[in-house]
Amino acid sequence: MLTNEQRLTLYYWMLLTRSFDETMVAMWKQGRGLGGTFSQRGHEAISVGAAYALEPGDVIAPMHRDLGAYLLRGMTAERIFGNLLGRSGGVSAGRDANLHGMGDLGLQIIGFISHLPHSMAVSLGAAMSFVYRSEARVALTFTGDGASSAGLFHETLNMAAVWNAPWVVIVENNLYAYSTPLEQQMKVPAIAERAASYGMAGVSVDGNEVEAVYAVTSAAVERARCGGGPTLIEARTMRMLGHAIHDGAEYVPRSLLESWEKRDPVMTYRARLLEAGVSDEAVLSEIAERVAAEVAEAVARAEADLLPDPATVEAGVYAEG
Amino acid sequence: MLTNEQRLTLYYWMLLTRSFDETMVAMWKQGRGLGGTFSQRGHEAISVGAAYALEPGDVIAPMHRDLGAYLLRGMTAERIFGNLLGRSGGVSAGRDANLHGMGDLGLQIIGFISHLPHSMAVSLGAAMSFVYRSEARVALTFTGDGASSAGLFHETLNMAAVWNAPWVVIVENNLYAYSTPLEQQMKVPAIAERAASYGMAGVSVDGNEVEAVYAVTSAAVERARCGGGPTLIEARTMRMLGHAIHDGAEYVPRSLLESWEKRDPVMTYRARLLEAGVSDEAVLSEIAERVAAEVAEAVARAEADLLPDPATVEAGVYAEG
Amino acid sequence: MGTGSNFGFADGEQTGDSTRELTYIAAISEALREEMRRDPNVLLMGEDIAGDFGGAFKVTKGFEAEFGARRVINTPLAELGFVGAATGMALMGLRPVVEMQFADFISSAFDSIVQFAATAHYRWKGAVPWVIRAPSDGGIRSGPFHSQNPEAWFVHTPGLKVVAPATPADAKGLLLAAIRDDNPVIYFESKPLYRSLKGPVPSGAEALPLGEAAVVRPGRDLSMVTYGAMLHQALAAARRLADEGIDSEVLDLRTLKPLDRPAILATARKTGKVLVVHAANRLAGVGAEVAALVAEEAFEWLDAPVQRLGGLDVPVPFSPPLEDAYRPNAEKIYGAARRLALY
Amino acid sequence: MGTGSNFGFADGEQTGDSTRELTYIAAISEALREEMRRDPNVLLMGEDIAGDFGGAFKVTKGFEAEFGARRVINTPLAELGFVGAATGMALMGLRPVVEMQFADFISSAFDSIVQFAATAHYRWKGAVPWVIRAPSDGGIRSGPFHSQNPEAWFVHTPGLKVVAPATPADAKGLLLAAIRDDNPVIYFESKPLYRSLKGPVPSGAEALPLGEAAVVRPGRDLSMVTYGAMLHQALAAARRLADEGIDSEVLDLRTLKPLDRPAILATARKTGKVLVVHAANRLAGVGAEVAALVAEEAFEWLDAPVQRLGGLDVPVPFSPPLEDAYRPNAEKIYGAARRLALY
Ligand SMILES: Cc1ncc(C[n+]2csc(CCOP(=O)(O)OP(=O)(O)O)c2C)c(N)n1
Ligand SMILES: Cc1ncc(C[n+]2csc(CCOP(=O)(O)OP(=O)(O)O)c2C)c(N)n1
Ligand SMILES: [Mg+2]
Ligand SMILES: [Mg+2]
Repeated sequence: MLTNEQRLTLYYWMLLTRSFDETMVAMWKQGRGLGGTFSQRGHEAISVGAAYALEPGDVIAPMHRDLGAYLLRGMTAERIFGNLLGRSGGVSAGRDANLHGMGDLGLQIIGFISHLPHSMAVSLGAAMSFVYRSEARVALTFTGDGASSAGLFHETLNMAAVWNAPWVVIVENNLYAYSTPLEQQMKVPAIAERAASYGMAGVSVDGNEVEAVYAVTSAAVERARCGGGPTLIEARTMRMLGHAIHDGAEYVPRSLLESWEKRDPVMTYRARLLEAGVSDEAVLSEIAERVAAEVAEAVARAEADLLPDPATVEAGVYAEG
Repeated sequence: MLTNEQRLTLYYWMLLTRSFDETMVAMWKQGRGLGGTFSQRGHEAISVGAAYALEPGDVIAPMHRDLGAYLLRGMTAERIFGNLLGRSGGVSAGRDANLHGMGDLGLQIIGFISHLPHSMAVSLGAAMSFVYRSEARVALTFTGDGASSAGLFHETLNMAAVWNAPWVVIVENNLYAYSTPLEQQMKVPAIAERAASYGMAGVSVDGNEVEAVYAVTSAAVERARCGGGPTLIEARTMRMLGHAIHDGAEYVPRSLLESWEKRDPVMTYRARLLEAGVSDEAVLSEIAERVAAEVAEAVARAEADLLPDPATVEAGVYAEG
Repeated sequence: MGTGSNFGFADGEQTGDSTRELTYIAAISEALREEMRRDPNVLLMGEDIAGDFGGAFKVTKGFEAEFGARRVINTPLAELGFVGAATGMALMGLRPVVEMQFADFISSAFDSIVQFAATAHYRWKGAVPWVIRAPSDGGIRSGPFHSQNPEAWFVHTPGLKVVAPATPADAKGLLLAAIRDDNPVIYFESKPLYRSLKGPVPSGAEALPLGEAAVVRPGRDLSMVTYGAMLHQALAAARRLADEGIDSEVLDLRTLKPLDRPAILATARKTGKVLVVHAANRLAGVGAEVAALVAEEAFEWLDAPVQRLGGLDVPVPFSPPLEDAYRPNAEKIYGAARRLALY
Repeated sequence: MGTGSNFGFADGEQTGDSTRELTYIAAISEALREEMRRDPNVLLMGEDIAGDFGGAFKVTKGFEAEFGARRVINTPLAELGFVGAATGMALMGLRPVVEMQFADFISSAFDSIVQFAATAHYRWKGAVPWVIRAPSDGGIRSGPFHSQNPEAWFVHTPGLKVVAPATPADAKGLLLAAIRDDNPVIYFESKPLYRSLKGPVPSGAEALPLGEAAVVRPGRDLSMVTYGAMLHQALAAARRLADEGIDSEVLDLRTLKPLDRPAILATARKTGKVLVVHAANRLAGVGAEVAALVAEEAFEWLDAPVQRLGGLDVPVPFSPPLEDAYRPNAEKIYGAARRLALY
C-alpha cells in the first residue's frame, strides 16, 4: 500500500511530466523548437507508475513516450530540454535528437534509438548482466503496440523466458502506431496474452491508473528480483496528440479522443487524491506552482545554453581507455 | 480418404526421397561429394505428405530437409544431384550449394537461402499475390524449431493473420537446432499453440505419419484456398542424422535415436501398407527397384555432367528484359 | 521514430500541364500514380501509406482512394517481414513499391534485401522486380536516425540496383525505370529536396535509363562527380568558381549501381581533375569507388589527385553546428574545388 | 545452413610451450581461453558454442566444462536479439564475445550492430565493449551463404572497429586487443586459414595494437596491400615475382577500421606502385577506400595507377570453376602485380 506521501510523489512526477510536455508542445508551436519531437500526453501514469516501482540500482530503458521515467530517475528537465534543443548541456550534447540518445549510465538509464524495439534486447542484456554477477537487480523497458509487430519483440521475449531473466517489459498499447490502428497491426490485440506462449507471466493493466501501473510493475519487478523470471505487462492507454509534433492525427476519430480525455491520467488522479482526502487544493496547487517554476527555469537555462562547438564534432565516436 | 493408388504414390515418393538421401550420404562418405550437404532422414513423411496436399498451381518454399517436396513437385533427382555436385545441369547451374538455391518458378518452387526463416516471409508474399490477383492458389512453406526463434517467424505469422493470407507453414519440430535441444531454444515447446496469439489456426501432427501430415495439410490448404486464412502446422519428428553431413551429432542421446528409429516414417508406412492389404511385398519391392534405378541413373548423369564454364561466372546476376 | 520535419506536408501540386514545374516530391507521387494507372501489377506497401494519411511524407496521399486498399497496403511495423513479402510478390510477377518510412530503417530489412532479393536471380533465376523507396539524407536537423545515406552498403552488394535522383525530372523518370526494371532497385530519394526543389517534369510516363550519369554542367577545368542533394551544392559552388574564371564540369551520377563508368572516366579524362562529393559518410563510401575507378583507369589523364568530400566518420549529429560540420555544402565544395583547380 | 566443410573438426592443439606453433584456429581458441581466465567479465554467446560440441568450428570446445554455462551461453537462433543482448551486457561492463556461426549471418544482426552498438558512445557515452567473431571468407566450396566477406558494410559504418587477422599470432594478439577494447569490434576470422595455416604464437596473453598494419615483406618495386587469407596468396605471388627480379612489398592491413593510413601511404610513397587485394567483392569494397586514399594522398609519388583485385560483383558461387573465377588467388595477383611492375 502506498502512503499518502508516496501518492503525492507520484502526482508530482506526473504533473512535472505533463507540464514539461505542454511547455514543449507550446514552444514548438511558437517556433522555439529544433527538429521534431514527441508528446507523451496521456502516458504519464505508465512511465511514472512503472519507474516508481524500481530500486535505484535497477536499469531502465525508456522509449519515446516515457518522459516521466527519465525525470523520475533523476534526469533533470534542464538536461532534457537541452537535448531537445540541441544544446551542449543536453543529455547527448547535441548529438541526438528529441528523446533519443538520452542514456546516462550514472542514472542507470539506457538511451533510446529510433529503430524499434531495440531497447527490448539491450535491456534484456542488462538484466542478464545482473544474473551473471549475481546482483539482485532488475531491468525494465517499454515498447509500443506498433513495435510489438517487429521480430525483435519475439526474439527478446523468447530469450528472456528461456533465460529466466530479471526483466520486465511494458507494452504501451495506445491503440495506434503512427497512423495505423490496432486492427491493421494484429488480428488479436490482446498483447498480454502473448506472454503465455513464451512461458512468461503476462498481465494487462489500465495504463491511465498510476497506482495500478505501479502495483503490477512492483509485483513483476519483485518477482524478477527474486528469480521468478520475466513479465510482460500490457498497459492500455491512448495517444492523445499526434505521433510527433507535426502530426495532427486527423486519422484518429475525435470521439475516441473525447472519451479518453475524460480518463486523463493526471486529472483523474488529482480528483482521486482530493476525494480520498489524501491532499487538499492548497497542497496540490503548491505542487503545480513548484512544477511550473521548475519547468520554466529548465527551459530558460536550456535556451540560454550554448550550442555545441563544431570543433567537437568528431569527438566521442569511440570510448577511449 | 486416400485411395490405395494414392497410398502407393506417397510410398513411392517417400522411398525415392530416402533412397536419394542414403545414396547422397554414402557418396559424401566416399569423397564423391562437393562441400557439405544435409540429410533429411526421418523427415520424409513431412515433406512428402505436405507437398502431396497441394494443387499444381500452388507455390511451395521448402527448407533444407524437404527433399521429398522438391521431388514430388517435379524437380528431377538428376537436377538435384547436379546441384549438390555443382554441375552445370544442376538446378542453380553451380551457383548455389547443396539444397540451397533450388528454386524453379516453372515448378512453383521458391528457392531456399541459408538465412532462416526467410522462406516464411517470401512465401507469404507469394500468397498475397494470389489474393491480389484473386487466384484460388495457396502458398506453403516449411520452417524449423530452431528457425521459430527468429524474429521473422513472428513478423510473418502476424502479417499472415492480419492479411488473412492463403498461406500454410509447417514447423518441422525435430527436437534440435543443430546441437541445441528444444529446452535451450524455448521455454514452452508447444509451437502449434503460438498460432492462437496471432489469431491463426494452429495444429500439431505426428510428423512421422505421412497420411496424418497429408490430412492436416490438406485441410489447412483447402481452408486457405477458400479464404479461411493461414494455418501453422507443427509436425513433430526427429532429425535422425547430424545437422549436416560432417556432424556426428554426438550431442544427441543414442537412446533418443533408437526410440525414434522404431518410428521410421518410411518403414512404418511400408509395414502399414502390407498390414492393411494395400499392397504386397512384390509390388513394394518393384517400387524399391524402380526407385533405386532412378537414383542410380540420376547420380550417374549428374556425375557425368560438366562443371560450369568459368566464363559464365558473371552471367545472370540481373534479370534482363 | 518518425520525427517531424517541415517536409511532412503535401502542398497539392497541380499536374496535367506538359510544361509544368513540380516539386521533387510531387514528381515521385506522379510517377507512382501514373505507373499504377498503367500497370495493374504495381502496388504499394509500407507503414502508414494508406488512407487519407498517405505516408509520413504524404507521397501516397489519396492513393488508397484511387487504387483501393488492395494496391495500397499498410503494413505492421516489420520491415524485415514486409520486404520479404514484397520479394515473394515480385517473384510472382507483381511489382511492389515498398516505402521505408525513412531510409534509416532500411537496416531493419537488410537481411532480406542483401541475402534473399539480391541473390535470387543469380542463384536460380528468380527475378525480383521490386523497388524500395528510401527517403534519405539530412541537413534538416533530424538527428542520427532520420538523416542517413546508406547507399554504400547496397552498392557493395551484388545483385541490387541503386538509384539516387537529384532533380524532379530524374525523380520521376528514374522511379518509372526502377519500377519497370526486373531487378530489386533501391531508390534513395532526397528529403532535403522534397519541397525545396522545383523543376520541369515531363507529363508523360517516360522512364529514364538506369545506369546513365548526366553532365549537368559542362566545364573544362575540373570535374565534380556527385549525386542527390549534393548536386545542387556542387552547382552552386561551380557558379561561384565560374565567377573566378574556373570552369567546372558537374556530373550527376543518378544511378549508383550500376555505376556509369564511361561517363565518370570521360569527365576525368576531359578535365584531369576530379572532386567526388556526397553527403554519405566519406569513409568507404560510394565516392571511394568512384575515386578508385578514376585513379585506376584515368591515371594518365590526371593532373591532380582525386579528391573526395563526404560526411565525417561519425553518426549524423543533430545540433546545427555539428551537423553543418559533419556535412559537405557549397562552401566546402567551393574550397576543395578551388584548391584542386589551383593544384 | 551450417554446411560442412573440412574445417569443422578440432585437432587438439598442444599448448604451453612458448615457441610452439599453433594453427590459426587454435590461436583463436587460446586467446579466448586465456582472456576468460584473466578477466571474469569476459563471456561467450552464440549458437551451439556450449557443451562438448563447442561451436560449428569447435573453437569453444571444452569451454563450458572449464568456465561453466554462465560464461558460455548457447543462444536460440536469433542473431538480432542476442547481439542486442550482448550490447546490453557490454553497457553494464561485461565483455561478451559473440560467435556468429558464419560471418554470412551477421546480416541478420545488422540493425543492432550498425544502429545501436555503433552509435551509443557518440550519442550518450554508452561504451559497448563487445566483440563479434565472424568466420568469414571462402575458397572452400561453401556457396553464397557460407563464403561471404562483409567487412565493407562495417568499415563504412561510424563507431565500429573491424579486425581481420591473417596469421595465428595476429589472430591471437588482435583478438585479445579486440576483447580489451572498449568499443564494438567485429573480428573477421578466416575459415580457409583455420587449419591450413600454422605459425608461431606467443604463449603470453599480450594484445597487439588495433589499427596497425604490418609490412610482412619489405620490397622496392611495388606494394601489395591486403589482409586475411589473401595475404598468403600475395606472399606466394611476391615470391614468384622475386624469382623474376621484381621486389614486392607486402602490407597486411590487419585492422580495417581504423585503417592504418600512415602505413598505407608509406608503402605507396616508397614503391610508387600499389596493388590492393581482397577476397571480398571488389566493387565499393575496403580496397576502394585504400585505393582512393593512395590516389588522394600519395598522388605525387605514384608511378602507375593504383590497381585493385577483389571478388567479382556476384554472389560467391559454389562450383569450383565459378568460385575460382570469382576469387583472387596467387596466380591472378602475380599477373596483376607483374603488369604493374612493368608499367
Ligand atoms: C524499425 C522501425 N520502423 C519504423 C519506425 C518509424 N516509426 C516511429 S514510431 C512508429 C510507430 C510506433 O508505434 P508504437 O510502437 O505503437 O509506439 P507509439 O508511437 O504509439 O507510442 C513508427 C512506425 C521506427 N521507429 N522503427
Ligand atoms: C539466421 C541464421 N542463423 C544461423 C544459421 C545456421 N544454422 C543453420 S541450420 C541451423 C539450425 C536450424 O534448426 P532448425 O530450424 O530446427 O532446423 P533443422 O536443421 O533442425 O531442420 C542453424 C543455427 C542460419 N542458417 N540462419
Ligand atoms: Mg502505439
Ligand atoms: Mg530442428
